[in-house]
Amino acid sequence: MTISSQSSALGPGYDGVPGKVIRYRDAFNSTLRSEMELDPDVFLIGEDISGGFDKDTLEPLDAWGGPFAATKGLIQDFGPERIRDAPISEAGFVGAAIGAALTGLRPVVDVMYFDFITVAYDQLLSNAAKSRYMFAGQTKVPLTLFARSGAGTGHAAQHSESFYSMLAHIPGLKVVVPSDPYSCKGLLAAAIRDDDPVFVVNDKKLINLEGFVPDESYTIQLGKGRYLSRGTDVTLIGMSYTSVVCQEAEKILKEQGIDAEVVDMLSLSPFDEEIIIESVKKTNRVVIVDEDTPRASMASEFAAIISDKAFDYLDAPVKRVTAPHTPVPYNKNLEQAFMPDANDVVATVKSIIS
Amino acid sequence: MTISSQSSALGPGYDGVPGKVIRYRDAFNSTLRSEMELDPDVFLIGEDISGGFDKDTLEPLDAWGGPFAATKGLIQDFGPERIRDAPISEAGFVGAAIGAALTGLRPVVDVMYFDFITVAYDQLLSNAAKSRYMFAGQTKVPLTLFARSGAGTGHAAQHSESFYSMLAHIPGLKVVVPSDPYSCKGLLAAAIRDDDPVFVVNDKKLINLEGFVPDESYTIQLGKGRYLSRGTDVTLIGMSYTSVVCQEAEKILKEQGIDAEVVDMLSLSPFDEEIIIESVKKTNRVVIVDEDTPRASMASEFAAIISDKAFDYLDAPVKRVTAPHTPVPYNKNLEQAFMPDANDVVATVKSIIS
Amino acid sequence: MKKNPKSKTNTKTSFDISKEKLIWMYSSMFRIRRFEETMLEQTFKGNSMGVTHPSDGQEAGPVGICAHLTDKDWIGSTHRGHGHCIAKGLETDRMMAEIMGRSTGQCHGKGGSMHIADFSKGMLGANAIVGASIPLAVGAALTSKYKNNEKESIAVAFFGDGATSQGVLHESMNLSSIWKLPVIFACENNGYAEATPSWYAVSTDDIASRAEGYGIPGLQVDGMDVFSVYDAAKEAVNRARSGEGPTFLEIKTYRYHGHFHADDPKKYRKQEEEDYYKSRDCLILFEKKVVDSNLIKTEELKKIRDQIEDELVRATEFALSSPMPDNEELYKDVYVEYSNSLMGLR
Amino acid sequence: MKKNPKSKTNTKTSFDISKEKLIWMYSSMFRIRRFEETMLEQTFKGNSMGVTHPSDGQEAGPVGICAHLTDKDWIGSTHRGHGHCIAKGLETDRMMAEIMGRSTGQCHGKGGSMHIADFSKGMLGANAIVGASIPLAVGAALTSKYKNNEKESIAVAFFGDGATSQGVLHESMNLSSIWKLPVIFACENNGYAEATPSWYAVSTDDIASRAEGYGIPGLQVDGMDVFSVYDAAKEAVNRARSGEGPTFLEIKTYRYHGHFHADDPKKYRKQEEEDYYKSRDCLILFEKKVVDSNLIKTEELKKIRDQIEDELVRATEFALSSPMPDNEELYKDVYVEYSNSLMGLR
Ligand SMILES: Cc1ncc(C[n+]2csc(CCOP(=O)(O)OP(=O)(O)O)c2C)c(N)n1
Ligand SMILES: Cc1ncc(C[n+]2csc(CCOP(=O)(O)OP(=O)(O)O)c2C)c(N)n1
Ligand SMILES: [Mg+2]
Ligand SMILES: [Mg+2]
Repeated sequence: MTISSQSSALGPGYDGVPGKVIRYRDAFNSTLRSEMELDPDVFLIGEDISGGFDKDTLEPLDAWGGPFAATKGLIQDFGPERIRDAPISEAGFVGAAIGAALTGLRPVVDVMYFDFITVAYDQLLSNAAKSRYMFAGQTKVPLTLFARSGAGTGHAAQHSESFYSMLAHIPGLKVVVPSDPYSCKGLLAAAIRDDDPVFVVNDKKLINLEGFVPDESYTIQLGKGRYLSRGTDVTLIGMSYTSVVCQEAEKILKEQGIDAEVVDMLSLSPFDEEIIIESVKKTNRVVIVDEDTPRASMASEFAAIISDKAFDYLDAPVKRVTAPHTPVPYNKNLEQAFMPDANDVVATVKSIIS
Repeated sequence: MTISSQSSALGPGYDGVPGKVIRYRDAFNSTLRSEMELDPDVFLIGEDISGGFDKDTLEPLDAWGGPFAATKGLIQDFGPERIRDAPISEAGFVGAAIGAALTGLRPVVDVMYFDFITVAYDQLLSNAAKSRYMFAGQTKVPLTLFARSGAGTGHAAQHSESFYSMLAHIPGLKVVVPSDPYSCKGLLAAAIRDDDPVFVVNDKKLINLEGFVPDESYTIQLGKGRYLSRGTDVTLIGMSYTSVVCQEAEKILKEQGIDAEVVDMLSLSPFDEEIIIESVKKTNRVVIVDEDTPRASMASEFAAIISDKAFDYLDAPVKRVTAPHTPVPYNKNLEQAFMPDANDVVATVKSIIS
Repeated sequence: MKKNPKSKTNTKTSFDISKEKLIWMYSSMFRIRRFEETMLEQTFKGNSMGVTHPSDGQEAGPVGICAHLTDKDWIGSTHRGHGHCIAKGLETDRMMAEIMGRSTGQCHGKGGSMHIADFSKGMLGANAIVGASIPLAVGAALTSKYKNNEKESIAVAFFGDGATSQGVLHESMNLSSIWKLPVIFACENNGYAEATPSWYAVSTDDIASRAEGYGIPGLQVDGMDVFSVYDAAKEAVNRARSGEGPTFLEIKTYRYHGHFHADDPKKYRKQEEEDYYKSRDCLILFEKKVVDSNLIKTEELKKIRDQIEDELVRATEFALSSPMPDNEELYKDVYVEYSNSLMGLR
Repeated sequence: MKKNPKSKTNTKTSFDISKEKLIWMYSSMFRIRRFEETMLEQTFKGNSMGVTHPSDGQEAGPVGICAHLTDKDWIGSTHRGHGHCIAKGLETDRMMAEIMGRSTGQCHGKGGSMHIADFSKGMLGANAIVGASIPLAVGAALTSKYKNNEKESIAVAFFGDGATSQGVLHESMNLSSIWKLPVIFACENNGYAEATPSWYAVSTDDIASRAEGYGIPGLQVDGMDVFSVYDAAKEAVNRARSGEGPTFLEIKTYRYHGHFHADDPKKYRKQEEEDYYKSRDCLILFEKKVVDSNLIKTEELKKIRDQIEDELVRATEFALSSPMPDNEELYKDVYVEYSNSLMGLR
């Protein structure tokens, strides 16, 4: 089943599809499991994705089960060849995963914190993203990577990045940013089944979010956004956790008589140009909300696309609400101030609706 | 002397300033030399920046003098402690340079081809750019890095990158993109004297470009752009080599009766918001020209800034002329097609001037 | 230069250490121990703002090494950095305040537990990217060599067994070996990287021996015995100060707590292993040796402990009563100089 | 598993090689030699579109190793990759066409000299980032192990002495050692990385010995003598195919030309060094051995050479007369599937 991403607002009882309300983390874990059951070439590499071995029996212990228990319980069913615990060698094992992808497997790499991908950046950019092009389509790189992004948990400057913009900048790489359990399941499955390298960004603030998830297997088409609410006064564009922020803002705005339309991008590369243009053509106003820092960001990209292709429909300046151009601070208050929140969005909307 | 970057179009005889016409590469080399003479804490690290040692005498040979001879001849005057040839360990020696900067020196690192900075990406992003912030201003990172960017020399996908957008995305890092010998000298000197980490991007296509350079020492303020020509019909925004492309396009447009204003950004982080806004307020039309790939790029950023802060002055969609979202191909024709040229710019200008 | 020396295990134990230094060593180890315990208490009370990695059990490593250093020497540290900080002379009140995110913290509350630094004390900063601080220490050593200042200023890179799998360590060893830099590679092998045992992740039983392949002498030392560390470090420090280049120390040690405050190590470690190391606790071994040798009296040690207990009570109070940083701190110190006003977009 | 074996130097020379294989070895070495020379000629005529790195002088390494491989085995290569390609069975016409940027090239002219690949031949691609292809070979070995296919498919990572300074090599050695992967680390030590001599950049006189620190047996072999390489490779290949894990081969060799086509090596190498290696040229050594041992006659060798000369004339003609790629190639193969139309912005 491919659920069209246009049919948004999936909730309990949606269309009579059987399913249940589960946490984002559980949707992630069970999707990994079902994709591994489906295809014997799918396997995982990462640090402590099982976690620990008994010194005497050499048996894996699953003491860790991956950060935020993303991979917990998989080792029991798939064993250490398919749940491959790795030393702290991001460049080495991302490179090895690319090599495995080039030679017929479908590796899924847990990069742990999003920030750590910088250690393997050359492998990602020079090998994963370019191999197919340089070799003129002789090969493909069916590699999936995932990592936890975002501020808000007191992990400070080196464990709180949201720099998915840099990844979306790279030709040859795809980037998805699920925002709830439903999209987490559909996008992760799509990423693993896709024949190109795909980076799945999981914001830490979403990990315990609950939502309705259909029982049956489905994928969400990469590159498609969705409407989270319909409105006529202003378009709010969210991605990853800021889609939640946009929904909060939409509620506050509604109380104040402003009817906002919320677009959840879901994919950053490729991205859904049509949905943005369609919405802005209707609302004539737009605020893009992003936790990534602003310079040369996806917020900039969407603003640029809109100011080119929906120019004639714009009634107000194109606005971005983003993190400031700073690293992430440790202190809770500063960290809160770093992240864009619903109040920031509301204030910005009001500045362009007189 | 600080020459205001606003006073553009420096040419022979400018204001009676003594100087001469030299190549970009010579401006680069002589500026390195004079900055090293000025400050004994300035030193260089890089692969083959001297190049070769005599096995018997252990003396450096300067057989290479850096890629494109950027550092040729420096070893004779400054010796191997200040012209430090490095093994192929980008992460290691960029990290060591950061450590040296944190402890009182002013290292200048030759990264060789721009593409190779990905190998040291974590050191750049997690250490160079964040140390001052994480440690609340206890320290500074007076580090300069430089590298050769750009397509056009048949170096293919892994030696032709222009992804300066990704660097400009990083808070804590500064990025400059000189476009001629004059700006090369002024920006390199400013970068070396600056107390923050600065990446100096040298497009390979500029390396033999000739231009007037004043004899005396000067710096160009980081974050300031300049006008390369004045006009009223449309603003062309260039950076690095595309500033040359914009000037070519301006000439063609002039012949066709269109009066283009060319803004050369010179710095990408920080960047000169004022000059862009000022120009667009006057011309009401803008085309941004960039050899970097388009997604989440500095071209996107400028478009976003303009569509926010100069919105009321825009008479046409904000246009970008960039490289396609592809790696760089090897074949000459394809490589030419990859790079934005004056004809692309002219065609785009005409599409927004009816 | 002999490029491939052999690694060896340090066995001799020295006692020609001044009483003052002995007291400093004991105080420092006990201070680290109690700092970590207090910090954990505060973390569980919800007073720390983020994740913390306690280093209790590993005190002898940093203390045995830093005993040879002054404020002009540099150290690079890790996510598990409190012990390095204290051994390098940082003050516990400002450290505690940092962990609680206060404006009086070492980094105004902007860094947190994983980014405590004090440049005035030669502490280059804890670092939350595994392996990433190693080349920084190499760079500090480069500064020293550049200034012909090796006698006065050397550098120590602290890192764990897990970090030995990071390529940047190897690049750093090669660089410092060919450039003969005054740097010490101090590998604190506590047997685990998160839950991953080093016997699984590290392809050798003798990490120090890897250094040989880089022309660097390697020494394995008993990291529960501060004297064993002290002696090996002395040799390494002497080599560095006299311009003979880098040394690699593998310090066999153990962390008493989990990987981070909320981790239960029982899930992946055997009780007998923990018991073994605890029976060889660095404080116990130290006390036994100095008391048996009549160098320090039991009562003196008790007095030191009491003083440190007091210090930590005051440090905790200091931290708890300190104000939060101003909101402007968010925008400060991104750059030394940044002319452009647009730091944010709201 | 014994974790720290000793490296040794290969000395024995085997002659139990079939005549067919001997002819293949000679043909391959001569083909590489003449390919590089022809390629350089064409480059100087302006027919190559970019930078090229000739590997003549180094032929014995790739040939001695690939003699043990089939199309199901994988190799990873470098900027200096033509020799690896030819030894792995790639066709010289499509290689030449690639270097000339033609649509008939191995990669449709999109890759060029530094990115020639042929997945049907088990050639994972030349790679222009020093060290970057090493983990790719490890990954190919992982695939093989994953599929329980070590007997049929192993991987070889070719890289230079300069690449040994890249951290990713060390990560790759550690990974493949703990995972016991069927991979061979083939270090072609030609003494230089660009102009930098390995005695300056590499902190050991015995690169193979570094592998010991990773629990990997290391062998140093005479890279001018294809039989020396052949024998060592045999051992390494056997280890890999029988599931015993990685081996490290340090192949002492020499490149006859400069680092790239326009580089003059006389600026940083001594004539006597060049003379020495040329006196031990792999073709001369081979000819002497097989002729002295009466295995192949001089005339037979001459005939082989003539055939290859012809082949290269035809390859060059093929390349020169092949069309340039269509402009659409610019936008092709960025992704297997990419629904979004907007690949560019013009
Ligand atoms: C590049 C990187 N990868 C992974 C992590 C997550 N991580 C933090 S600490 C740690 C284990 C480190 O082990 P070790 O070096 O032995 O130090 P220890 O925790 O034992 O002191 C890991 C995997 C990280 N912080 N950085
Ligand atoms: C990461 C990276 N750094 C630097 C370079 C530039 N470069 C290309 S080849 C080379 C020397 C490589 O030496 P070696 O590994 O010995 O191989 P050889 O050229 O001798 O075959 C260098 C420095 C590069 N391509 N990639
Ligand atoms: Mg450890
Ligand atoms: Mg070499």
